[in-house]
Amino acid sequence: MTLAALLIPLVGGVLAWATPGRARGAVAVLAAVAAFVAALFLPTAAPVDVAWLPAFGAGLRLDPSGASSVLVLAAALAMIPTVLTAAVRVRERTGTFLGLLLIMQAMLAGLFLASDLLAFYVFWEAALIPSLVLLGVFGGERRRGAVTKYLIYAVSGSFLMLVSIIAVRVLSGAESFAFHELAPAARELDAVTQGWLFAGFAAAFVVKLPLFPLHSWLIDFHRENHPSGAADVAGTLYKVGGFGFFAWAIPLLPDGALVLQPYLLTAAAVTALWGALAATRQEDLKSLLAYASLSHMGLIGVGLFSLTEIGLAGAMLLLAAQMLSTGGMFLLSGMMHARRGSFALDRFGGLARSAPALAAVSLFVIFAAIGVPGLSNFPGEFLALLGAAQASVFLAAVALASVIAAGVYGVNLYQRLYQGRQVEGTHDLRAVEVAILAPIVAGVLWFGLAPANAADRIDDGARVAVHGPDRPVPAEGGAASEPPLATAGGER
Amino acid sequence: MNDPAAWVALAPLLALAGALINGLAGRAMRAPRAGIVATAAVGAGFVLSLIALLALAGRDDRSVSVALWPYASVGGLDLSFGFLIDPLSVLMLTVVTGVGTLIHLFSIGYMRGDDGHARYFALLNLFVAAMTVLLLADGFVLLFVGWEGVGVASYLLIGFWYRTRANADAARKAFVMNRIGDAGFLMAMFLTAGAFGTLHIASVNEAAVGMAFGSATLGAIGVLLLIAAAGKSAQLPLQTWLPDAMAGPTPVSALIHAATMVTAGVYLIARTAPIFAMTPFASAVVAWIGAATALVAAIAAIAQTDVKKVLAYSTVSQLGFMFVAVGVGAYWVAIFHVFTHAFFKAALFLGAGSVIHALGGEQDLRRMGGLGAKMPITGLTALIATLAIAGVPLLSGFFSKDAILLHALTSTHLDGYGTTGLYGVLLLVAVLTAFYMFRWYHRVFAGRFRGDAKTFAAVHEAPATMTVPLVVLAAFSVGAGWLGLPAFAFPNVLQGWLEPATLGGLVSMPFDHPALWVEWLLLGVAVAAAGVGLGLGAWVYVARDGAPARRFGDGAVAAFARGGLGFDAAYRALFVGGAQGAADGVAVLDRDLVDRGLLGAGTALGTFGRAAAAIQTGRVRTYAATMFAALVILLLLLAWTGART
Amino acid sequence: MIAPADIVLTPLLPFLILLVAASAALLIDVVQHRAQTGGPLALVGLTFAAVSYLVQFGGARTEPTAVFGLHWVVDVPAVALGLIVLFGAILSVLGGWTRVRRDDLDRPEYHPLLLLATAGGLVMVHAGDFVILLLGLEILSLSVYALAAWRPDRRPSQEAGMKYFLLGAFASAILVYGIALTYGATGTFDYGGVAQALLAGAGPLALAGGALIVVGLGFKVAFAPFHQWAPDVYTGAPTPVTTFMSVVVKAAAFGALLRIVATAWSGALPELEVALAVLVGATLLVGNFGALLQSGVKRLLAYSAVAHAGYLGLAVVAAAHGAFATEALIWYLAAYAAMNAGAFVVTMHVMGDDPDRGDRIEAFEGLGARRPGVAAAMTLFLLSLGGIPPLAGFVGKFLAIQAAVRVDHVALAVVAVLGAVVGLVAYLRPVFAIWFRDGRSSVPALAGPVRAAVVLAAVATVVLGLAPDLAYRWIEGSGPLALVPWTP
Amino acid sequence: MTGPVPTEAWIVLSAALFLIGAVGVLRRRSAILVFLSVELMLNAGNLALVAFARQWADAGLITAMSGQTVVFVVLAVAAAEVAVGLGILVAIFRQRHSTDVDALSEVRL
Repeated sequence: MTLAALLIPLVGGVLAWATPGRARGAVAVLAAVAAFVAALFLPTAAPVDVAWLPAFGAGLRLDPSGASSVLVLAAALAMIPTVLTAAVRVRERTGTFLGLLLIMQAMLAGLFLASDLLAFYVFWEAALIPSLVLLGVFGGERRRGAVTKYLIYAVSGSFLMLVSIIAVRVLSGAESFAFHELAPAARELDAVTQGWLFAGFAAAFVVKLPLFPLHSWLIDFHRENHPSGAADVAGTLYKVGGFGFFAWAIPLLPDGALVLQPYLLTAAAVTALWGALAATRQEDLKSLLAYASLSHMGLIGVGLFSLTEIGLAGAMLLLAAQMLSTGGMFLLSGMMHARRGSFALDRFGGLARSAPALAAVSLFVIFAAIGVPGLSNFPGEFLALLGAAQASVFLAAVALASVIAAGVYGVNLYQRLYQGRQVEGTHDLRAVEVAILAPIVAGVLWFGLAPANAADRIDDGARVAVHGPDRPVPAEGGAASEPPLATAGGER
Repeated sequence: MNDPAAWVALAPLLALAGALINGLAGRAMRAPRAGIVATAAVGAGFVLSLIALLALAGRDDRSVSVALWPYASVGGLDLSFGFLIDPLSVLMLTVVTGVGTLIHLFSIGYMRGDDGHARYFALLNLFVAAMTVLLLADGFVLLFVGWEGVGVASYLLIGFWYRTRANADAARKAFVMNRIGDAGFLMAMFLTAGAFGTLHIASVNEAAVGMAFGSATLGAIGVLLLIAAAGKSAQLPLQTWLPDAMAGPTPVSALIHAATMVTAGVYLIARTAPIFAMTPFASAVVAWIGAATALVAAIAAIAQTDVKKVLAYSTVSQLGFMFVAVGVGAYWVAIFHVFTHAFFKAALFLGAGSVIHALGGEQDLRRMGGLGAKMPITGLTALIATLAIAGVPLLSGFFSKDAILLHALTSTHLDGYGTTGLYGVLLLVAVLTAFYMFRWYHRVFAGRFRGDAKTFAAVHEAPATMTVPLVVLAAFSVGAGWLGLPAFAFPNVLQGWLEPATLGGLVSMPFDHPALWVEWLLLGVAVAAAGVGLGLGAWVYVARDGAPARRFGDGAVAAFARGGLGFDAAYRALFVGGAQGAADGVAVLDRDLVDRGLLGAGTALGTFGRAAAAIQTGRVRTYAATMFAALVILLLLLAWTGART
Repeated sequence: MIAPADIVLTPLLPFLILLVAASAALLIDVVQHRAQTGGPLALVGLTFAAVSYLVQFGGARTEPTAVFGLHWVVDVPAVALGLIVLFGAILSVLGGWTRVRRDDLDRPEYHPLLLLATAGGLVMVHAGDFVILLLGLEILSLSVYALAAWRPDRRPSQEAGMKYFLLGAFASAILVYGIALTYGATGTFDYGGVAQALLAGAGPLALAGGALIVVGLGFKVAFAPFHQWAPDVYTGAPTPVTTFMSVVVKAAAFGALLRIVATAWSGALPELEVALAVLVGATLLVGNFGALLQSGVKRLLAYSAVAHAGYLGLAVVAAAHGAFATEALIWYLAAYAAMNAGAFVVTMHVMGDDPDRGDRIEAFEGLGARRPGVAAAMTLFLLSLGGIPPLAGFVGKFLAIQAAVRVDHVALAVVAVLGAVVGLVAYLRPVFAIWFRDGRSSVPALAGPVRAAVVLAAVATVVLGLAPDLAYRWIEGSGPLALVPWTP
Repeated sequence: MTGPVPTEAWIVLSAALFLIGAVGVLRRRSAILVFLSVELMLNAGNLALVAFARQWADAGLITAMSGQTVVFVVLAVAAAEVAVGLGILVAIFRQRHSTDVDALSEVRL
């Protein structure tokens, strides 16, 4: 079943590519749904271990436990409406688009599930190609520049990571690239070495996260992508730098993380605020969403670099949740574009009158994106910032300020689109649009109201990240013997 | 669920169901039906609240916990959702659902003919759902869910008539101001979780009592909670959104921006009373913020010309009273004032709504007057509510306000933080309150009509769905105070009911107990304050027919007061401008510095590429020379390193 | 000093087969002029040579041996590199199948020269002695000089031949002098003896000789700053010849260099290893940056060849000390042969009929729409050259970097990956042209042999990436042989 | 002056020849003269080889003879280079009527 989560979209992608005519949309949607169903069974699935380069202890090792299954599931859920959107909205080379989306999903599943560092790297790079091609083939007029920028940013970081990946195994003397063998050995390295190795990983992850000031590819990426928004969702799902920190860099090199923590935490807090502030001043829907999503990445960053179990878990929860909320926003932006042929905010206004249902869903997703409790982003945002506050109250406050700015850009956006005098009427949600938005709404509610299931699984990973893989899982209620959080209040 | 008190846990669900029905199917429903569904949903909640109230009243163990579902449990921090049904939450619930039901009922008449009425009732129900969650939550996180939920509902209702830009702007302002408070709330939770390892309110309260008295951590948490409360309850310096919030439909103002949501800040502090009980510093900040707000808002209220804005500033001012009460440690008194205020302020707002309705949307006090004759029920209920808020003895506002004054003076919790000053300010505000409320009533209902005659001729009393709530609210404006009579001489039900719920028997708040004659004297002073205020009003508006006010009204001072004492202007200049400037700066920097800067680096790479290609001259001899030079350098280097070793 | 027992011809069989094939091709032309049987004959010869390798050494792990008094070494690296040389030659012959006819390259001596050059390459990878190395190098080089200038009517081709020849002769002279100095320092030419003498004590004479040898061979593998001939010659030479040069010459020269570093010097000349590291770093930067701005695909690939000399150099630098360096080099060369030859083969057929100027990137525009198969293959080759997983080039980079990291050359590894970023950008320009532009590319359907070459290269590129272990298992743990010199 | 000339002297002479040849390669524009310079360098190598061979023979090393043998190999290499090189040169001269190596600089960047 673990392999199925990877193979179903892969095969589905190839089939969708090869299928002629309108049937390919159906094939693609079917594959996406099947992949989602397969992802549902992941928590109980068995790990996979296929040799690849045994001389170097590298193999296709997939482990569906922990945070992996949550992220695969969230991505699979977000992919259903995305594929549907692409099937409806992409008129030329539809098969290519659908195929790329699904292949991308397969690579992401591999990336999340990998429990072998080299396999992780392979999927990491392999996922780059479809997103690059989606932008290159289906992008806007200035896509060449965007592609080049995206590529340079992405590979500069990830090639450096490759050096760290090799060095961490060579220096630690681990038997293989498998997490369970690599982590105990790597954690024994001295802090300076760990710091350098961590820097190598950080080079890739910070760019992909992205953190200020290495984020400018993200803005161009979204601005130039296909107006349906489907490719943007793929890009959103591929914002996996945080996952890299969570699943690899921090658990392997905790002392290295500690060395770089001050810089990374600062950068993350600045990113959160910077993105949110910039989002308040955008006149273009896609740019606004890009900056907003940058701000979310900053919040994920402060959670990660708090290096607390709560912060790390919150960061992953937010990463999973924003796949749905940010993805939903981009799909909605595509619907807006379908109505007006433009992303310029001044082309819109007062649409709540002629399209009340669209307005309601938009508001719902906007609120989810800006972290209104009860909706998807809140639990992760809350826990990430909570963790960050244990590391630095000041930086947590800086990042928290982004929550206020998020309120500004969120309601601004809604006001610009839906309130005020109606510029020009439009039609309300069509049936297919309802079908596209339904999974998003369901996912947003699920993550918002009952994140416990996901949080539990993510927490397992966070515990490993903070305490190391060999520490036994504490029994129920066993945590009472020690203070649960790193606390500042010793006054008790 | 065998416990009848626990049934009230269904109240949020009922309201949510109402919201969903109206939200999804409302457009298919005919005019009154959406309102009836919504009213029934809240009314059922009210019945459940009453049942819970009675069930708890009849026994000793007055605290029921209802576990809902595990929200998340991460890193040893358990964030399960659960409800706590205790005297404090139930009393508040009863007020919210009770007043809520009445206002829903009123809205059926008020919103008839508006094509968004289904949306209106859906949002109103959504608000009630969120508010009941807020009240029932046993943990900070669930409380925060309700907390932001009411903020969202409030945002949507303020901007209900979204086609007018000003309304949408007002809604946005309210939302952002609330978000600032929310950020404080979040930070308070972060510190709390860090200090105590839990966000379960009862556990936090218990743990707080175990900490050192006046500890810095508790002080910080307290101040942050105050920021949260100030945002929601429109206290300084976050008060400016509430007057603007009057852009929403008037029943909304009555329900959300007078009776219920804005008291959430008071509720929050009462709920976390032990934290404040352990830190006089934070309490003093609360109290003084409250006092300052009360004064500022009262002054602003005097100068308002909008029938609703007077009431809005009055609400801010009364909330300041409540903050003083929680600040000095008289938590039950604060809730008492919340309780009485809910009735008379709702009555006043609905009265205003009734008038606006009758005048076809007119809100300017300067074009009203003499309406009492045409609208006898509205006029009479408004009079009763006016007297109640002004502090006329035996009406509800008198008792609760007097209790606040008394406790402000006798608090020893705030020793060293100027309790006498607090008392003095509050007394002054009491005088001002009586004055501006007299002015308000007189300008609307007494004297002669100042608008055009045709409008006046069309004025008529509101339909029954609107007057019945008015009458009920007026009745409670009279009687609600009797639950909390001055304890030194009379039986006081409320104190015994609320005090265990707020302080939980963990700590007790110290107050001086002056001699009996002093207590009577203070009571007399309170009566006198109301008398002075009303008398002043009578002199200005009845005896001199408003002449002093007219002379004053055109001046700069009045304009300043009308503008909310310049807070808005200052914020626009300082923060809005500052934040926008910063955001503009960020947006520009992001493009020019970050983007172009890194692009520049990319261009530099291209230059390297050109350099690498430029050494290709194509000439054989150059290539040979390069090779030979490299060989010579290599040999020299080897000779050098060889010589060194 | 060769004992009769040492004269065993069977290990030389691949070499001999190539000689026979070359002679046969020449003779047939004497009998029947313009028979144009060179191509098929070359193919047969190369295939037989490969088969003779496989039959002799393909089964169990080859036991290292040496014949001719240690001068002809047979061990896993030698056989593997020999096979790579043959593989590259086969791809060149197949890939150039129609192009040599179209461009009138197919004169009677063309394929024999190709076979001779290949034979020279085999000599180089088997050489256990500086003199044999010199002989192999000259057999290889002299043939390639002639092939580079194979179109005397075309000025770029003339220029390429002359440049290559003059500079090559210059480099050979330097190499000869280096060998002479090494002989002066050690008294012997064979690697094992040199190693023994150097380990006993290495003086300035040995160091100077080593430096001259580094320069001489550095020229052949195109280490910066001895690389300058490469872009010009690659561009000017007929493309089938360029294909051959880029793969066969590179594999042979690196095989020789590896053996010298690993056995003859075997860590006794640490200063030279530092010098090599510096050269490798420079090569990585110059090659990748140089590729960035090229407008011709041939020239782009030429710079790419320089850059890949850098990655291969990582393994060479590590060869004296690190485990896995030999494997890395062999593996990388195999991957490189597939992807690079593939890229050149596609290029030579996409190029217009002006074979020396028709390689502009614009020629590829629209290829994706017209010939999706060819376009996909080209994309595969370019991405693999750029090091994108899970293709062969990625595994090669992984192994090379790993080898460098193991001997603590982390800084060099970082330079390598940063260079790879630049290189990837360069490779993607043709990729973008292929897929994202509507264009004029008008490529006729590929002839069977050419298609076979492309498919062969593409399959190798993918399989070596997806299942590297298939090939790796075979070379795992192999190191070059350093036999004790024969003494009476 | 008795006894053989010491090896060092031969090596200095050969190095000088090598340098002269190298400078010739760098300085001469005519392909033929460049070529001759390369021959000079090769012969410098040969001189060194025989000098070293004698030195090792004096030292009693049995492999010393190989140094002298290799000289013949190098001579053969030089001859082959001449053959190929002149072939190319003639082909170019036929077209360009010049042997100026600096003229061979059309392919570049």
